[in-house]
Amino acid sequence: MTLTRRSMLAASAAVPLTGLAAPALAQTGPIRIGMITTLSGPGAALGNDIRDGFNLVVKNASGRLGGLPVEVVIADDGLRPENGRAIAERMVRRDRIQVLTGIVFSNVMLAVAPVVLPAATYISANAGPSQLAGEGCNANYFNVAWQNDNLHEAVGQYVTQQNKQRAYILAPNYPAGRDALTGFKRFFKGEVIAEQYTRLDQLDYAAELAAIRNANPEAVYIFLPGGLGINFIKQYAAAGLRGRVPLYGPGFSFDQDVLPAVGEDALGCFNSSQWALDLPVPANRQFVDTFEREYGRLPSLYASQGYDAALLIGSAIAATRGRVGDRAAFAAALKRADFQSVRGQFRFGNNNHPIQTIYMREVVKDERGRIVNRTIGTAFQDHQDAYASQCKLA
Amino acid sequence: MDSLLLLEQTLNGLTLGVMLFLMAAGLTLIFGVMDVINLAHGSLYMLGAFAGATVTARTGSFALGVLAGVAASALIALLLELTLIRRLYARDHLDQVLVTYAVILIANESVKIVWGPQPIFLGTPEALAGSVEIIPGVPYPAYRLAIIGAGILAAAFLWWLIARTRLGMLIRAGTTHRAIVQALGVNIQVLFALVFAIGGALAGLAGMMAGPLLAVQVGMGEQILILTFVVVVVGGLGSVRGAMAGALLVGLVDTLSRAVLPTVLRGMMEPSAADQVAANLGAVAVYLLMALILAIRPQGLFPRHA
Amino acid sequence: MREPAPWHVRRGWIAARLGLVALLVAPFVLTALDRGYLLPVMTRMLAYGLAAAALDFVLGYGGLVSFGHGAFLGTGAYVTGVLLHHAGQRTPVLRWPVEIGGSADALVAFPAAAITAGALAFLIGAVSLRTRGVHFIMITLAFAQMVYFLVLAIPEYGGTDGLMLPARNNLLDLPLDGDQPIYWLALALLVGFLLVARRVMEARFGLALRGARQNERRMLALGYPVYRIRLLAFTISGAAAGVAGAVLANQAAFVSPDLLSWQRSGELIMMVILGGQGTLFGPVLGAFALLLLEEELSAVTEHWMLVLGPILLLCVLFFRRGLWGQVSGAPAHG
Amino acid sequence: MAEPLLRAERLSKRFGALAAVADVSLDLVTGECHAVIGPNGAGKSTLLALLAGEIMPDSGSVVFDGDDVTRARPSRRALAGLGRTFQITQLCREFSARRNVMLAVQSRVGTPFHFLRRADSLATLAARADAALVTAGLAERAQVPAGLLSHGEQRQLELAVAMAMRPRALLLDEPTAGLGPAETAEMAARLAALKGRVAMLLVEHDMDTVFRLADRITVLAEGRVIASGAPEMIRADTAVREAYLGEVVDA
Repeated sequence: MTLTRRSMLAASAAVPLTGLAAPALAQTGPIRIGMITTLSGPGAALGNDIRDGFNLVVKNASGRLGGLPVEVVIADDGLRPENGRAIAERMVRRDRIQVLTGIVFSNVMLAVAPVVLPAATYISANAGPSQLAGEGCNANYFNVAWQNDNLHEAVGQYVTQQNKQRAYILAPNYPAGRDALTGFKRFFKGEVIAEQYTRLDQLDYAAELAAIRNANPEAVYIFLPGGLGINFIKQYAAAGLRGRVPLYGPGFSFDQDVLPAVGEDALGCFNSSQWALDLPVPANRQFVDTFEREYGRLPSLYASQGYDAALLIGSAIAATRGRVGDRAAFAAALKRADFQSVRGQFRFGNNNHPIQTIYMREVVKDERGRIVNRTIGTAFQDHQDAYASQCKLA
Repeated sequence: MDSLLLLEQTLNGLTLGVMLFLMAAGLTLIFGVMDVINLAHGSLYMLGAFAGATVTARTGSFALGVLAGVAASALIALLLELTLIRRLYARDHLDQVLVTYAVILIANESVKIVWGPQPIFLGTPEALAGSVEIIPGVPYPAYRLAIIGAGILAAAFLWWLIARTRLGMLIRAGTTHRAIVQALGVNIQVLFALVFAIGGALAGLAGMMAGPLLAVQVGMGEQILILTFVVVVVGGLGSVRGAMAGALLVGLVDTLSRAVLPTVLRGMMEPSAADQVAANLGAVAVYLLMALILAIRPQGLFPRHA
Repeated sequence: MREPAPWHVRRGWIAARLGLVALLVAPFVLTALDRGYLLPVMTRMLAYGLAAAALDFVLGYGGLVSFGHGAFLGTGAYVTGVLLHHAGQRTPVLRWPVEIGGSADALVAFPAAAITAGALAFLIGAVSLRTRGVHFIMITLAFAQMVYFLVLAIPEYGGTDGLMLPARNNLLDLPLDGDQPIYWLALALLVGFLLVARRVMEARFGLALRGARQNERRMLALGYPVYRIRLLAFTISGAAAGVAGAVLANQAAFVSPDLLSWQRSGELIMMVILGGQGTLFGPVLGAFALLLLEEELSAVTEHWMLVLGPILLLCVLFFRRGLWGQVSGAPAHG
Repeated sequence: MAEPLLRAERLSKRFGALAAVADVSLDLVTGECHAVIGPNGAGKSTLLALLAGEIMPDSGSVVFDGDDVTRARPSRRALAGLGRTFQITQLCREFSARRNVMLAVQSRVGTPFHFLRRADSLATLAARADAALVTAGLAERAQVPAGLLSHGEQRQLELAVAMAMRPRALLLDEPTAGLGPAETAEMAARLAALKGRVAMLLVEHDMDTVFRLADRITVLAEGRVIASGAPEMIRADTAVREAYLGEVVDA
């Protein structure tokens, strides 16, 4: 019951009451979109960026998505599945919200899915647990970011290409953490000398670092989102391991939510992402510019995902003229993915998960002295997740 | 597990032990002298860390941050004593639990309002950023060594304070013969307020030192508070020596069991399951230790004389 | 010859009956008003009311400040959840020393929840009750924390992610689906516990328990086995809290380790104190008030804890009788 | 002399450096009143606590009714028939006077593990409780919470509670503590009325009461027995006069 919640009415407040509303508007007032996300604790920065990315789209369109006024109702799950579930119940049952998004962490996602999916449509802007990509896929569940394994698969392949034989891999013990190391191992051909799982709220890695030094691997792979990564990378350097054993990770461990806090300790680390700050796509340039102008910081991949989620929802609202309650039609519209993703090419596979390009990036210092990622190549082209074949959706 | 790794894990256990000692020393003094159970001790730890982190961010000096953290926690502790805790001396322990629990709720929410829900990641101070080779080939983070050093200094200071000063004499007398202290005509209210402030200062120091290792965030106080309770119970309520012994014991058992258990369990199950079992059984080990000690010595390792 | 009931007792009974009537008509009224979504909230209130009354059994009447009742609540929920989980998976709960299968039957799950939580309370109580005062508070807290980590250590039951249940229990072959059946079950369990607990407190066992709170030395000198009386009360209380957990597991079709957390234990104490300790009805009222406060305040401000904290503080410092005391005019510890 | 009902053999108890009770032996035979006197801090209350089982001796033994109860818990000794009053009144302050007596009446009848039957529903037990209240002169105050009774009434209730459990031996820790002269006389009369019905080990400061009631007197000083015998003998004992009675005489 240490629940915190934030009702964000800012978006709706900006709606001018002009007569431009679509004539076929099924409901009175703005379309409400529920955003359950993580805004407190070590994962707070992730939810923060998803929210800001999403809101940026709404704000740029003066409180509208797909031409219709929307209200984004935001709640903090505190990275606790039980909280997420209670909020989802409230949003779906009491507030009768039919479109939801925002969940960061897969354990929260899995707890929320059975509550939301029978009654509403969910568009994931981050969490992509394997359970919802394979047999458990759902016509009303879309993931606009990735399936959990994807970015890890890319690094697994990259580390193999770098001819590293012995890898020490580490992730938090929750669904996405297990997916992460599964994904890495799927494409890593060398020997995994240790597969370490830590608590999702763990911030002190002294014991693991001692074990890493003792194991003396050729590569260390970490999936530690948000604050977890900040602490790990700093402690990795403090323990004298930086420069001795190269550190790899998915974009989650090395993006703009982490890099400013970590600083130079992250320089030279390689990581994967479906998006990058420097992607030469017009939509991306506009996104990065407006985001930086609006919030005074560089966007992270989470922000890009929140931004794309809003664009995707907007495209479906426009296509269905706001009839989000017609779930079949709304889902069909979502599946067309008729929007300009900041990643460039983007489409959904049969399981409503992306088929997309995954890039490799390196942490560098840019010309203004900021620690950022530079795209150095492509790991996968048109990559689809490993579970799609188990999904019965067409 | 080879001996070098064991040494390193032992040092890690000592770091945790030092933090726990700083917390437990204050808590046990407050209990010993005033017979008050203070759940909000974790909040003082958190507030010290936030105040210190803010000053560090403003001035760029970690040392100033530590000073600010200690001062802020001492001050808040003093305020707490003057406004609330003072009313509780004559009340039963249930009331003390509830009021200080309410203080936790208020402190957590206030911090959320002032600093936001996101954690602050405090960098290690420049001078202590690297590592020191404790044995050739085994580098160990300098900052952690500094924590252990600071803990030893704090323990020495406490020993001096309690064994060598008039205030310490009153504290010692207060934990065993409360009536005598009152009969001596000592201003008991001033003594209580001072003890509370000292406890707060120690908690603030612990919070600020933990900042760079963990994260300065809402709820950080409660995580350490419960372990601190175990330390205090194991050591014996009211005994600073007991707090020292209990803190080191709990710190070592916690860290070492977490370090050893995964390797033991890995042979039996898949890695994610083994790590889940190990991490949590490691935590259970501490409570088992407590149960064991209480079964043998119900009053803890260093009981007060009745 | 019975001691005549004082006015506040009669006033209390009137209030309790009115409350019962309100709870009996609530599902119909809420459905008629199209507020059916509130029913699950009310079911949770009833379950927490049961848990708080169970805590009051030892806290208010026995003077035993248990800071670990969340462990019993959570254990009841997990027992129910685990049985359902294995029933869904068609795998045994235990293979050794005896094979125990899963079960979706409420007549298995609820007693199992009560017995397991009661047994746990017996074990924790057996050690904790050898201590007094602050020791007791801290040790019950620590043991509850141990249970928390023990449950987290079992990979099959989801760890920190919690345990998703495939369905609710069946009662006499009827599934407890929908909002109403589980509401009625929760209400029946709560009323049943309150009626029995009221009687127990006037019976020899209850008087001995209450006497030991007021003066342990005198009770010992009279030959009362205070330790055994307290241990049994603690066990009963744990079992009842376990039943409350079983209701919660059914209501949410999800079991979270949060139920076992120390915050939950703290909230249960808060409910008892807000409602009025040593009154049984008070803690139920306290549970309703606290959950209502959460529901309403959290809709207004995300910082509702900043309201709750001072309320609790003022209650403890100045408002000792609790809500029930206001309703019935009775002092706490009647 | 018959086999004593209660016998303490060479009891010793130290608190840190202080020998509170040192090598004390004494006994109590059925029906007698045995007074224990001595200056403050002589170890009288500690001795009673040892006999009642509230604290455990470092050495020595306690035998009650032929059974070695040295390690037995207080509740077991009480159930065997060893009652006790306290120097500071020990009552259930929120319960009425009647309920306090009821608890005592019930303690040795059956077990407290009855859950559904009302405690005051057994007529025979209730009658016994009411009779005890009448004896104690508290019939009018039966429904008043014990904590609200006057100090004198509480002392009477304390005795009534101890007697209501029908003990065979009664440990009385300063029954007249804090009472005025009239109340003290009343208490002494009530104790005198009990003489013969229950064996009493009486710790008392009021010498009039002691010499009025005691069949035997044992004198403690600094934890040790310095004299023991018939009242006349104690009165005549020079060591006692110097150590203790002398002060009283001079005062």
